[in-house]
Parts: sequence; structure tokens; C-alpha cells
Amino acid sequence: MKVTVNISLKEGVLDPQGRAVERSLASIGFTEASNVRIGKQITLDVDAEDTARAHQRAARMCEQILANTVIEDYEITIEEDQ
Amino acid sequence: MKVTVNISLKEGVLDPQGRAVERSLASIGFTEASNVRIGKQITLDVDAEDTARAHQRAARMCEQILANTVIEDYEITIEEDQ
Amino acid sequence: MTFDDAASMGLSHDEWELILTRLERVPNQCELGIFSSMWSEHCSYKSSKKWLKTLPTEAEHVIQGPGENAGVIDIGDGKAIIFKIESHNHPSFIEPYQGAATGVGGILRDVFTMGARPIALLNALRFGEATNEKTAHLINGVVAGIGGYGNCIGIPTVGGETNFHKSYNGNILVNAMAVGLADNDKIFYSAATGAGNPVIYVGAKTGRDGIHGATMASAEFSEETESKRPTVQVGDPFTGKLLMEACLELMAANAVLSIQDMGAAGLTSSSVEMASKGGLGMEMDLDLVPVREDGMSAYEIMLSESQERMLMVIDPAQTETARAIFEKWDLDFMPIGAVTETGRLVLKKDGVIACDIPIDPLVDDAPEYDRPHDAIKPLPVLSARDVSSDKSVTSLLVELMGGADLASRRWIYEQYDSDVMADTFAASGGDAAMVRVHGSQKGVALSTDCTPRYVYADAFEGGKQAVAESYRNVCATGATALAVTNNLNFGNPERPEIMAQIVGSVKGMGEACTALGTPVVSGNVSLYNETDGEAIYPCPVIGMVGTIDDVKTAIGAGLTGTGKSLYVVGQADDNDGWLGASLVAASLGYGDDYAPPPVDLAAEKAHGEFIIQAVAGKHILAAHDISDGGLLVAVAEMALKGRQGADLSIQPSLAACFGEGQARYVVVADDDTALEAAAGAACVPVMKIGTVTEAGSDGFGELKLSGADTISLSELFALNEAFVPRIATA
Amino acid sequence: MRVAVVIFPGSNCDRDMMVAIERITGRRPQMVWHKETGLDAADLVIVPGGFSFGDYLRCGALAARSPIMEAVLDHASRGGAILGVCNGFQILLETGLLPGTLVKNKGLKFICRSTNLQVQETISSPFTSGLEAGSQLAIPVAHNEGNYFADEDTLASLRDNGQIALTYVNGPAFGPSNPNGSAHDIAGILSPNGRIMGMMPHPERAADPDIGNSDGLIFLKNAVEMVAA
Ligand SMILES: Nc1ncnc2c1ncn2[C@@H]1O[C@H](COP(=O)(O)OP(=O)(O)O)[C@@H](O)[C@H]1O
Ligand SMILES: [Mg+2]
Repeated sequence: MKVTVNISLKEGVLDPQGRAVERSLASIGFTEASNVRIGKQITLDVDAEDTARAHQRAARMCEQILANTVIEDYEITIEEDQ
Repeated sequence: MKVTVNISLKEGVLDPQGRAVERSLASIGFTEASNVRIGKQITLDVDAEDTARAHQRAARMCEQILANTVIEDYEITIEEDQ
Repeated sequence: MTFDDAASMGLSHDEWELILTRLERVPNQCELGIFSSMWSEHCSYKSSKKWLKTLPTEAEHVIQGPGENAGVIDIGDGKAIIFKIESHNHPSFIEPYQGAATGVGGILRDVFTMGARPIALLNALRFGEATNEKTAHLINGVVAGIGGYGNCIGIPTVGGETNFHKSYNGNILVNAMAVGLADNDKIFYSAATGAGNPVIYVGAKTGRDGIHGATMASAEFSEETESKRPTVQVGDPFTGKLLMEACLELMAANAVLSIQDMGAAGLTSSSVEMASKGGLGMEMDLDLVPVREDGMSAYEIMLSESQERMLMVIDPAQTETARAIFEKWDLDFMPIGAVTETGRLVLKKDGVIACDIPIDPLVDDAPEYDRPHDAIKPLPVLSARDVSSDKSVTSLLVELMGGADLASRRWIYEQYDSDVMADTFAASGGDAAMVRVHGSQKGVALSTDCTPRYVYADAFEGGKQAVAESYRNVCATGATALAVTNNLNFGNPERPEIMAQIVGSVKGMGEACTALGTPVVSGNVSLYNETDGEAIYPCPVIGMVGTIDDVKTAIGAGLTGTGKSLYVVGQADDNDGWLGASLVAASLGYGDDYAPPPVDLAAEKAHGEFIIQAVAGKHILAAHDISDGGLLVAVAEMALKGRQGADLSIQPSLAACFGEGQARYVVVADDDTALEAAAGAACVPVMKIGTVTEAGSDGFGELKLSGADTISLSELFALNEAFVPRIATA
Repeated sequence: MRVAVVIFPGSNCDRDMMVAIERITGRRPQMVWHKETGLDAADLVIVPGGFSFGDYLRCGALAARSPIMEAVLDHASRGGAILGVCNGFQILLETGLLPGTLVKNKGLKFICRSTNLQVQETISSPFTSGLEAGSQLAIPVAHNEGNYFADEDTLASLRDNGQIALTYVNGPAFGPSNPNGSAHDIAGILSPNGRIMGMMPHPERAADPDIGNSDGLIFLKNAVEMVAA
């Protein structure tokens, strides 16, 4: 199963990277962009009998290694294999 | 408008981080995970009259700065403000 | 507000009553938050103040002792070195990367606030034992965080020390030291001056990060705190770099009257300290503070610990110059208030007064406790005759060098940029690190040290030893030690046995600093390092600074000069050796309940000065102090570093090889007669212990010991290098 | 001979490079802030190391879009000589002046240590022509993303055109000779016309015999002399 994990900084946590990118965007003329936040998108294949199980395992992976749950939130989406 | 840009490495481009994550996942028992790839997810607000325009501007941003189109692909999704 | 609110902010009942008396009314939440932060252990040093006052802080070369953002010493040629060490223990346990990174950022601000360009970073780290499940995660995060900040901002991290011990399983220590260089007549202080002068906020915007970090650093840990996970401060070294450059540029333009970084307790402690030191008041409009989140209350703005911010009072005529500099560096620059004559801290928020309190009580009435402390009970001396082992000294050497205490720290220090600024003469991997004063030949020698097991066994001797070891590390390069900074890491001071450690080690440290002529010019105290009632091993870290006139004359610890003689300086024969609290004794099952090696300060000084002379007189080609592990370990370390071998004639006994007697060095003599003559003239005992031998085809030498097996140094090297990477990737 | 050193917010090897160049030429190079737009007819433009814009987004990405880079591109199009070191190399890749990309080190960690470099046989270039092919230089690296990557065709053409200038080789330094996993052990490459070079190791940090190593000085001195020639 194709699993996508989106990892983003928790609200209120400083995102220095987002801030720097926002400034650069503005400086080259993209003044309409604001609130830039930069997170990660991890994609992986998970061998599991069903989506529920894949979701459960992916959540475990996030808790243990993929996300830094002190400062990050994660969101899992699953696409069944065709 | 809320714009989400997902940036991923083109196929064939080396992803040492993805490989390392895959190895550490396996080492702590997540042997069902494979093909781990690490990309970015950038979210931003774009001030634009309509989705088409927001999309066009976001694509410009990607081409000019957000993605390195030599090695990265990008995908834009737009959510209209409520 | 009620006492319950006060208690939830960590205030005692007496402290609450005192606030009511001083204000003659009940404080509001913002005011109470300000009192609780200013009176927290972290900001007020209420448990340690009484003892810190006993430390020697003066000398002719001291320009500024404790009390400012950092200590300042004169190093001649119109230059000053500004330095300090600080802990970030609790945040680093919760979020190792960001905790360590913000620790580095914070200590750098302390140094450039005073007008210095930072030129070096060091650290002192304590992790739990290798088998602890959290150790790998913590060491990876902390080391990456230290590097993440220091590498990015472009200050070389040149040294440090690392220990592993089970007492740190639930409470690691992350102490960071920053060293800066300034002109000795261009030092900036924090005392506010001139009623009516503008108070300017510069740097990053304020968010809800780490609110009440100062009080968190003053509380014990429990499993519960760990799950509470307060908002973690995130470091932004990029903004830190811009802020550093902008501040230094502004100082060069002579626009700054007083300046203070926002560290623990953020805007609260910076404004209160500036006003208090200037004997003045301060008025600020919090609506003008640049914020990055909506709806922040006065309380939140005052207590936020967002990083990369500064508060300053500037010359009003220079406001536009100042603004232009900050604009160039893309940083916020905002006049938010003015210095007043009232002696009060007055804050406005949403057009109304949010706080109006006298400043004096925040500083002067901060409680000072004389906490009860147990007497130090002398421990039995472990006699060498009572220690035996069926293992050979060579197998013990291999065991020690491949274990947690003595294994190479390369995996750690290769993650630090130690060369940026292109003035690094010697970085990690030897005794003291050495950086050159830019544009001159002068070298600054730097070392951080503490041996917690000695302090645990005998706080007084252990406190002395931390200073002595740091001193030796500096002397071993040929540099003269000048002054120290210290970071006192202990458990809960409300327990008499912990307080005894604090009192004992401060006394020992003070005595050593006096005897060695190295006053304490700055420092930091971190208490309540406990988890679920288990205290850490006491860890009063010393950061030592010395100088040498010409870096090119400094020597290293690596063996060099095939055929040259090896000597021990500080010892005349090898019939005895101190085994109590030594590494070899621990490995043989004799715990830490024996007296640690006593420190003879007069000998330390005499031997240190002899080494400096011997370096200057070119009598010695290499030197290494004897510390953890004793003589044989010292020689093995020199051999590994210099990639040469040694033929030794010492007794293959436990005491001779592994005794940890103090005030000793191993040196390579250029000329035996000359060295012996110099030693005789200085009345310093020396003992010839062998010769330097050539490296073999594998690039390493061998260690030969009469009456014992020969040790292959390439094998020893592999073992010595393997430990840290192995536990870090566990 | 005029040398210009470009400075971005977050550059941190600009001063080191300035000192090294001054030692060679006896003159302080022109130090150019990223918001400027002109390069005063420099003969050699150096993009130094550091963490321009915090290395946020991608190393070198934000710097590559700075105003001064127009002038740098202009200089390049006129056949001007450019040297990018470390972050400067990353910036030159982001602008497309050099092919390929630098990804995270194989060990995923920042690495700071000395490396041993071998000068390769290359096309005619001011950066290599005075150095003997096969000779070695000990120059330190300090980076997180120095793992050179390009597709097979690009790598083949780099090799066939003689655009590989420096490679990591075995030497006395501890650890594997290739510190970051770079393809073909690449430490530095040239543009097709040889006028632009990018390298990960820091020659300006090994440019002072008083603190122990001057192989970087040899490299920089040669570059300065050859550009001037
Ligand atoms: N956390 C660290 N950061 C940087 N360097 C370190 C660190 N830990 C140890 N080192 C380096 O490793 C070497 C050995 O450390 P240590 O055994 O504490 O030395 P010593 O016994 O001489 O004080 C020293 O050069 C020291 O600077
Ligand atoms: Mg030492």
C-alpha cells in the first residue's frame, strides 16, 4: 500500500525556514504569498493486509521515528494498490 | 487561498535520507516499509482573485524558487477560503 | 491572584507574602509571573548565591567579573576575551536538537551582547549509560543541535568533554561555553542609562515559545513533566547570525548605550536587569513588541523565551543610523519604551497599565537561602595493596580505552565545524583547544573539565580537581591559564546531602582558583537535576581560558620524535599510585565510595609553571596531562594521536599504570640532560619512563611494557574509535 | 588582478576567503553584498562558504535568486572566472552554472575533517592548469550536503570532457577517503569551458602555514595567477 505521511510543525512553533522562504519570495516579487510553512512529505510502501493495518503501522512509525512529536504533527493518507 | 505544494525528488535521484530512514525503520522492526522517499510539503496563503490565478502564481514560485526542477517534481493543490 | 496561583508558578508561601508586602496589594497575573521568574532559582540563584559570593573573582587582568552577561579579561595588546558557560539541561532532555541548539544560541548572545565577536565554542555533555534506551536518541539530537547552531552561525566548536553515567539516564547535562574577542576599551554593559532614552527591541519576533522556561529549569523532572511537553523553543541560527552582525555593526557605530540579550525569562529579566543595574525604571508599551502570534497577553509577551532577541538603550540621536543597520540585516527594530527615573517597571497593553511594580524588590528582595547541608564525611582511602586483579595491565588498558569513559569522541566532534574563521590552531582531540587572536600571533587556550565521580566521592577535593584538570590542560599546550567560568550542575538543593555537594565543591573550586591564579569571572547554576528523586552525579564544570604569546610555539599531545625520551613530570618513582575513585578501580568493582585523589594545589601550580617554561625553552616536544585512567592511558592516548609507539620501563602494576594521582604530565623531552637540569632547578620531580618508537607499516606503533604483553596500537585505535559510533547508532 | 567575494546573509567564510586572497595578492578583494548589482569588472568572482539564508529550503537556493547573482551570471556569460566553495558550490549548482546537485552526506551528518584530494587531468582551466595532474592536496571539508550527484549521462560527460577537477583519495586522514558519498569521489568540478569551478573542500582554511596547513594556499594562489595570466 502507498502511504503518504505529511509532517508539519505544530501551531505556535517557530518555523524559521518558512519565514526565510517567505522573505525571499517577496523579494523576487511574490508579495501575495504569506504564512509560508515548510513541512515534510514522506512516501513509502507498506506491506499490510488492509488499510486499517497499514494506517496503524504508519502511525507507529511516525510516533517512533518519522515525526518529532514534541514539535511536529503528522497526518497519514493511504492509497490502496491497484 | 490556501496553497499546498508537494515537492518530491524525481525518480532516479539519490535520496540518502530516504534510504537511511528505511534502514532504521527496518532495524526497529518495521520490515514492511519499503521505497521510502522524503520530500517537502510547503503550505502558504496566496492572495489571488481565483484558483486559476493562485495556481498559476504558485507554479511560478515553484519554477523560480520552491523546487529545483532539475531534480524535483512539484504538485500544487489549492483550497479556496471558506 | 491567590497563593495557589503563586504556588503553581513555583513560589513558596513566604515568597508570596513578601510580594504582597512589597506591592501593598495583590499582583495581577503578569506581575506575579514577573516575580516568579525573577525569583526562580534560575534567575535569582537563591540557593547558591551565599556560596557563589565566596569565589575569588578579582585579579589585575579581570575587567569584569560575575554579574554581567559574561566575564571579561584583559589579554594584552588592547584585547579582551569575553566568555561564559551556560546549561540547557532540561530543554535538551525534552527536545535534544532544539534544546542544545538554543543553548548554543543563548550563550553566544551573552558574549556578543558585550561587544565581543565570538571566536570559539566548547561544551560539556553528560549522557546516561550506553545501555539506556534513550542515550542514542539524546546523543544524536544534542550533538546535531550543537553543530546545527554553531556550524550555521559560523563560530568554530573547538572542544568539550563527554561522559556517560547512569545517574544521567533521566537528566542529561548540556553545558555550552562561548568565547569572544573584543577591544578592551569597547565593552558594552547592560546597565540602563539616561532617563528618557529610547528602549529598543531588536531581532526576531516574540511567540509563545518556552513560556516559563526559567521556572521549568528550576524544577525537578518527573515522568509527568516529560509528557507535559511545554512548547519548545526553536533555534534559528540564521537569524542569530544576522542579529550578531547587526549588533556588532551597531556597536561599532557607537550608538549603543546599554544592551542585554533576552535569555531566560525573556523580556522580563532583560528589562528588569537593565533598569536595576542602572538604578532606574523602565516603561514599555507591549503593543509595540513585534509578535508572531495573535492575541498574546502581557503575561505571555513578558515571559516568552523566543530566541534571537535583544533589548537595548540607544543614543536617541542615533536612532536612524541604528534603524538602517537593522533594516540592512532584515531584522525587526522597534522602539518600545523609554528609560525612566521612577525605579518602577511600568507596562502598557491595549492602552491600559498591565504592570506597575517597583524594580528593587525583584532583584534585591529575591530570596537568598542558607540551605542546610550535611557535613562531608571522609571516605576511606583505597590502598593499592588491597586492589588486585587477575587481568593483565595490557588487557585492562584495552578494556578501559574501548569503554565509555575513555573512548574517542571523534564521532561527536567531527560533526562540529572546528575550522571556520580560519584561526583554529588545535581543536578537539588533544588537551586544551587553541584558537589564534585574529590578526596576531597570540593563542587562546580553552578547556572544559569536571570529573563527577570525584565530586561525588568528595565534593571539596572534586571541586578542586575540576579546576586543576582544566589548568593542566591549558598548561600542557604551553599557555598560561588566566581565568575560569563555571557551570554548577547539581540535584535538588533542598536536600542537605545535595547542598553539601554544592557547598563543598564551591569551596574546593574557590580554593583552587585562588591558588592557581585563575579567578572566576562568570558562571551559571543548574539545580534540581533529578528525575523521580534520583539526583545526578554532581557536575561542577570548569571552563578555563589561557593565552600564549605565539601560537606557533604551542605543543600538542601526540607523540613525536622517534628515539626521544618520555618523562613523567610531577612524580619521582612509580612505587605508588592513587586508585580510589579511579577508572580501573571502578572496572574492578571498587565503587566510588573511596576517597578520590587529593589535589595538592601548590604542586599543581609549580608543575604547571614548569611545563610552560619547558615549552617556552623548547625542552619538550609534546605534553599530555595525566587524568582519567592514569599514566598508561595518557601514554596510549599520546601514541594514538601521534601515530608512534613507546617502549616503557614502568612497573606493570595497577597503581603505577592506572593510578590517578594529580599534578602530573607525560612529556617528550627534546634533550634529557636539559630537561632534567631544568626540572632540578625548578625543584619539580621528573621520572624517565621510556622512549618514543617508530610507527610500523600499518601507520601505528606498538606499546611495549617491560614484563607485560606488547599492545598493537592499530588494534587499540580501532577499539577506541568504535565505542561512540556504536552506541550512537544503537 | 581584481577579485570579488560575494556575501549573502548567512555566509560565514567570506572573511576567511578575504584574508586568504589578501595574503596572495596583497590587496583586499572587493566584498560585494548580495543586494548590490555590480561587480566592478572583477577578474575572479568567489562565492564563499557558509549557510546563505540559513540553508533553508535547499542549500544555496535562496542565495541563487539574490540580486547580485544577475551580475555573476553576466560575468559568467562573458567568460569570467568564478570559484564557488562549499555553500558557494551549492549556489552555483542552483543557478545552473554547473551541472548536477549536492545531496545530504551519505552518513546524514555534518562532517568536518581533513580530506586528501587528487588533482585530475582536465580541460584547460585556470583552476587546474598550474597544478600537476595526479598531485595531492590536503584540504578540510565541513558540510552537511556535499554528496555530489548527477545522472549517468552528466557524470559520463563530466568525465569525458575533463570537467572533474578534484577527487577524494586515500591519505593519512582518518575515515573513508570519500567523506560524503559523492559519485566518482568528486570533490570539485568545472564548467564546460573550464572558467567556473565548484568545490566542497575549503582552501581558505588551509591557507596559513602558521596554523598548520598551506595546501589551500597553493590551490588559491594558482587560481589567482592563472586567471591573471
Ligand atoms: N562534547 C565534545 N565536544 C567537542 N570535543 C569534545 C567533546 N567531548 C570530548 N571532546 C574532545 O575530546 C578530547 C578528549 O576529551 P577529554 O577526555 O575530556 O580530555 P581531557 O581528559 O584532556 O580533558 C578533548 O580534545 C576534547 O576537546
Ligand atoms: Mg587533558
